[in-house]
Amino acid sequence: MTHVSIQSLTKVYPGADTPALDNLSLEIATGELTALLGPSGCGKTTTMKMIAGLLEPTSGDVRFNDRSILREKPENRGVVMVFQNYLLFPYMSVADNVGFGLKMRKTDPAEIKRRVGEMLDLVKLPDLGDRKPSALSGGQQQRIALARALIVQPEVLLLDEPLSNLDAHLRFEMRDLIRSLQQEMGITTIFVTHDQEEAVVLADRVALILDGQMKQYDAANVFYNRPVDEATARFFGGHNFIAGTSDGGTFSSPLGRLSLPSGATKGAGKLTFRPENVRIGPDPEGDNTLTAHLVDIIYLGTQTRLKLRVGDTPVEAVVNPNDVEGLNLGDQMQIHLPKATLWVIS
Amino acid sequence: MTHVSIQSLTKVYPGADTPALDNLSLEIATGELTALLGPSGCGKTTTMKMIAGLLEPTSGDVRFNDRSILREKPENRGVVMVFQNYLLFPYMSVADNVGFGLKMRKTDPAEIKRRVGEMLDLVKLPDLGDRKPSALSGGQQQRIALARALIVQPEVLLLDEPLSNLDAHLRFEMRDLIRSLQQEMGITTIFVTHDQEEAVVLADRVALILDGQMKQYDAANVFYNRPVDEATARFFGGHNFIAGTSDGGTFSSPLGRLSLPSGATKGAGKLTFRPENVRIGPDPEGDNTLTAHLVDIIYLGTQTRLKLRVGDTPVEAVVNPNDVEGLNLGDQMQIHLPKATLWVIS
Amino acid sequence: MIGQDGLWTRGFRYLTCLILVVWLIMPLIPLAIWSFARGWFFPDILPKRWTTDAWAYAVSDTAGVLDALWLTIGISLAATVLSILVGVPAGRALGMYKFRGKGVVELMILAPTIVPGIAVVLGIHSVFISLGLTNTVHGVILVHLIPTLPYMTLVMAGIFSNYDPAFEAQARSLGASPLKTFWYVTLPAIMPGIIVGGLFAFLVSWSQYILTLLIGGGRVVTLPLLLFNFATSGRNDITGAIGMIYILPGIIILLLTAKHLSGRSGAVGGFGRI
Amino acid sequence: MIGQDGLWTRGFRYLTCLILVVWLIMPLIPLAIWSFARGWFFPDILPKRWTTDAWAYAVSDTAGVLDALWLTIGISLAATVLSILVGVPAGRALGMYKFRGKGVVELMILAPTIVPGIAVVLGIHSVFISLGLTNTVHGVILVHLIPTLPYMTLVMAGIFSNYDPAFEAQARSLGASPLKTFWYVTLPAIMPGIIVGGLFAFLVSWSQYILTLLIGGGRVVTLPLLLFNFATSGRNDITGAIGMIYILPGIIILLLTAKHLSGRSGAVGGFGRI
Repeated sequence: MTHVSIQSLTKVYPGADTPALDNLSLEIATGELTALLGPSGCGKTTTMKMIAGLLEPTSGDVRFNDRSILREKPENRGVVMVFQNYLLFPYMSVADNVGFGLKMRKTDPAEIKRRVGEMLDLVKLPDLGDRKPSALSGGQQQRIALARALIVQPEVLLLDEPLSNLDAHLRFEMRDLIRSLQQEMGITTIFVTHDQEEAVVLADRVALILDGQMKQYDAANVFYNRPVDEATARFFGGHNFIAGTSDGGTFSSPLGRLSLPSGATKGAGKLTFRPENVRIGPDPEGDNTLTAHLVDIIYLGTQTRLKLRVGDTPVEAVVNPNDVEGLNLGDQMQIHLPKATLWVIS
Repeated sequence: MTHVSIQSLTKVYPGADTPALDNLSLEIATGELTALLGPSGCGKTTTMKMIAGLLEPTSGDVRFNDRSILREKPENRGVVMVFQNYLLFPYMSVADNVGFGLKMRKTDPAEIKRRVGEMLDLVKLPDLGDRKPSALSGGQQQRIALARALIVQPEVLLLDEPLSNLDAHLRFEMRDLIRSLQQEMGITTIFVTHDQEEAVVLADRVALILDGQMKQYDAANVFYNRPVDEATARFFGGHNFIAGTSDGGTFSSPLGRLSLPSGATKGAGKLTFRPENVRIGPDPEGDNTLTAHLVDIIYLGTQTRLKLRVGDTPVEAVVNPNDVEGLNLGDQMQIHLPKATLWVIS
Repeated sequence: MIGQDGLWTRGFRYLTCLILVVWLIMPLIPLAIWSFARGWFFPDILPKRWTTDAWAYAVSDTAGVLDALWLTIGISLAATVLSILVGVPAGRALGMYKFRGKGVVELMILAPTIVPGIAVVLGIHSVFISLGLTNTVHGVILVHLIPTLPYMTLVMAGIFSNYDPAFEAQARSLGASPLKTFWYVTLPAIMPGIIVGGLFAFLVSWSQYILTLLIGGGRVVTLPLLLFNFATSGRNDITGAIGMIYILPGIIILLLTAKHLSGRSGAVGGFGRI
Repeated sequence: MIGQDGLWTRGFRYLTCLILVVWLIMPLIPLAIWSFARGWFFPDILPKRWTTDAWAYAVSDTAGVLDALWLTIGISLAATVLSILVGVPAGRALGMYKFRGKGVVELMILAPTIVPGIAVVLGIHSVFISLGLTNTVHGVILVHLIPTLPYMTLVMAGIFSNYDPAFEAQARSLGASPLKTFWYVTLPAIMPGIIVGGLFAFLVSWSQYILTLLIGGGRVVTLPLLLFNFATSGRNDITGAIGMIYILPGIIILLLTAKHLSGRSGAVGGFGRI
């Protein structure tokens, strides 16, 4: 049961001009599963290593339950890190790998054997204890790496891109396994990833880090519907940004006057809406109907991406292929932007 | 202007029990862009190499405009293959790479220079002629590899996974470039890929090869809406297969009686519909409304995957996240399956 | 590439391999025959009479072969152990870290493998005189380090350049102290390199002739010196017997390491890296 | 790993590197001093008087140093060219293809690098007598192939194991004949390996002492033989001068290949592979 507090954490590598991580502050509640999301080189792995004790911060603090851990050696922090490439010790059996942490803690061999057996059951690989890691598939290796980390019941678990080496099918299996074990054991868990889908699928809360600075820290779906700025929205695949003025109820722009949901920001700003939320046909509520020209159709199999033009303003939409059968380039069509899906960035 | 005819092409590697490619026949019309799609090891690269003359078939024939080319040496076939890893000659400049094919044909150096310049313009890299390939980005390297292949004006162009090494942004650029050049020059083009999206996005027609045998050869969207069998549908991400009986107009199954579009297969079979085509709410046409229980919600960011249960039958749906806000596990809900999106596999 | 590498081209390549093997294994056969021959003269294919006299002499006290054997083993073992002690940390620094002047250091380490040993030993001779190391076993061991140390260092640099230190970070993160991390994680990972590199360092020391002769001043008589003496005195039979004893460790080590070598364990990978 | 590899551990590793360098470069300095010294005796740090007499003698006709130099260059060049001609196709077969018995072939090729040369040459001596190759330059060149051939083959096997034959397929597909493919695609790709492997093969041949002495029977006097004669006759000054000439190609080649070596071009990669 560990609350993790990251306070103004900064890392400047020797000889570097700009900090790899600039003044990151983050509160992670007990038992929560948090993603550090950002493009490669944004400082997220640096953060992980500082928490694990593999790298010393330039300034700032990391506190577990209000106790600073920066002076503790890596082996005494109660933090276990699972690396992206699993790093199973190749010359030990799977069981010896899983039991490694307990052996280092001088646990009784019979006790180690029992708990390794339990752990292998938990990750659903009960019969593989005698194998060598090289005889396992990628998905199995990752589950063993997870078992090896969880067996020591760490206060904080760190995962480096936990789903990125797995194919689509295994991703969901692994996601379910990580979530269930982490919740069962109540371990505060932080993982880093560059893949917004990985973050969204796995995490309770997501911290987006761009250029060494935290942009937004929120539940996953908020990033899609209420991004703090354009860079954040673009990182999550946003395409439509229309400059104009909001009076709180309507938004005036080259698209005309559009009704906003209640509570919208007032003043000059940018209207944004997700391509997936652009609907074909007139608005049943009557307000936000637009007339668009079809500029390009990109057929993607399960989805179709439409490049539209409303007056001179480009608008992108993603729709079900069946909804646009028979449409041709240059066609004029009605679209609507459901009021609830609009968002104004100030 | 070359019509490619692949006739009962078979390859058994020495010492192998099963053929790597079993009796493949395929007619590719002049100037068409065809994808050979299949999982790794399905025999698609074997096919490419046999067309290019880098591998000898065990039996069968490859004919260009009704002339067998199997006895021609690779350099005389009029086929150019672009490999997946581009294979630019590292110790030659970009211009020398592009001009390599002409040099081998003893073209006049001034003429080579002129045509290399034209070709670099065409792939929109006019200023890179003096660089070494290692100084180029992945996307640039691929465009140079394409230029090097097209400059000799081959009868047939072979591409090995042309989009797979590119990130999402470059894929669309490259797709547009390949399509426009290939159509302009009227070169019959065949590419192989294991990625259904790559096949669908780029090809006029797709040949799906599973276990060394061709399953279906059709325009891309047909694979989604009218797959020939369950394996084909699953390869394209299909999840819903419900056994029952069709009388041509309705399908009787554990889901009840559902209206079929006209022309549906009769008799015992499997009803299939894509997860993306399952809609929330009652059917406006009235026929195909079902009552479902929500078993699991997987939030994927831009889409939400629902695991439903209609009676005892599991059904998967993929919907817009905004459409299912407020729904909880165990809720009962109405869904409908639009008649036009149903398909019966005999 | 089957279309291109025709049967003829492939055949030619295999033929060159065959020539190579014949060329390299052939010399060892007459040596074995000689050791059992009583007179064997051109143009006979095989000796007319066979005997074990040469072997009896070789293992007798008079010949001094056994003394030389134990001395050679001792010197080679000492040189090997010293090479491992210096070569492992030096190889780690070279293989894993980038530092200013690394290129120069690498060049210096390569030097003795390129500059002929005879030139090197002439220079070191006067230094050893002033240190009182000439004509002693200690001096011979030290001078043997000139060829063995670079070898061991290069092998270990190769091992460490393929070694992922994240394994050590992982062990620390799982609760291992630095010492336990070395024992349970680092050592098993580099052990194949230490074994194969050590065996080869042993052989390199075992093969030294000129270094031993010049620094030992004829007082430190190792097996190759004894062998050379018999060879130049024309006693082909005894030369054959001593020769067989002399090549024995090489053959044993070759067979022992064959698995590692053909398994491409990278244990001999030092030269590949620097 | 900064948390783990503390300053002390790092420092220790750099120290071992430093020891190594001093150990290896030190021997060459007295050699250079001697060649200019007129009398230089313990415990003087430097000679009392300087002279170029030794150099004048070394380049004079009487000494035979220049004759030996040209002979050595000729023998080493011939051994190098022959090694390249056999080593390139053999290396391609070993590096690129799997075939039955490959492991055995690799073992055989490694043998002469492990079995001491002195044992090998004793065996081959009788074969060469019957072929009339003893005491001839041809015989010396052939026997030098025993150490150079495996070296060249291993280097080329390393090159070819990293070589993607798909480049050749690509060239064929673009309209190149097999001959043009070799010339424009294969040769440029393996050229660094041929150059570096060839330079090293040259040096290996250049350093041979025992093989030359026993097969040449004292009639083929190469530079190392001459050097050894002067060294054992106590003429330290002339030994110094000849020694400087003798190590010159090694130094030149070391500097020439330094870029390749520290660029990890894999040119010396043969040992890493097999």
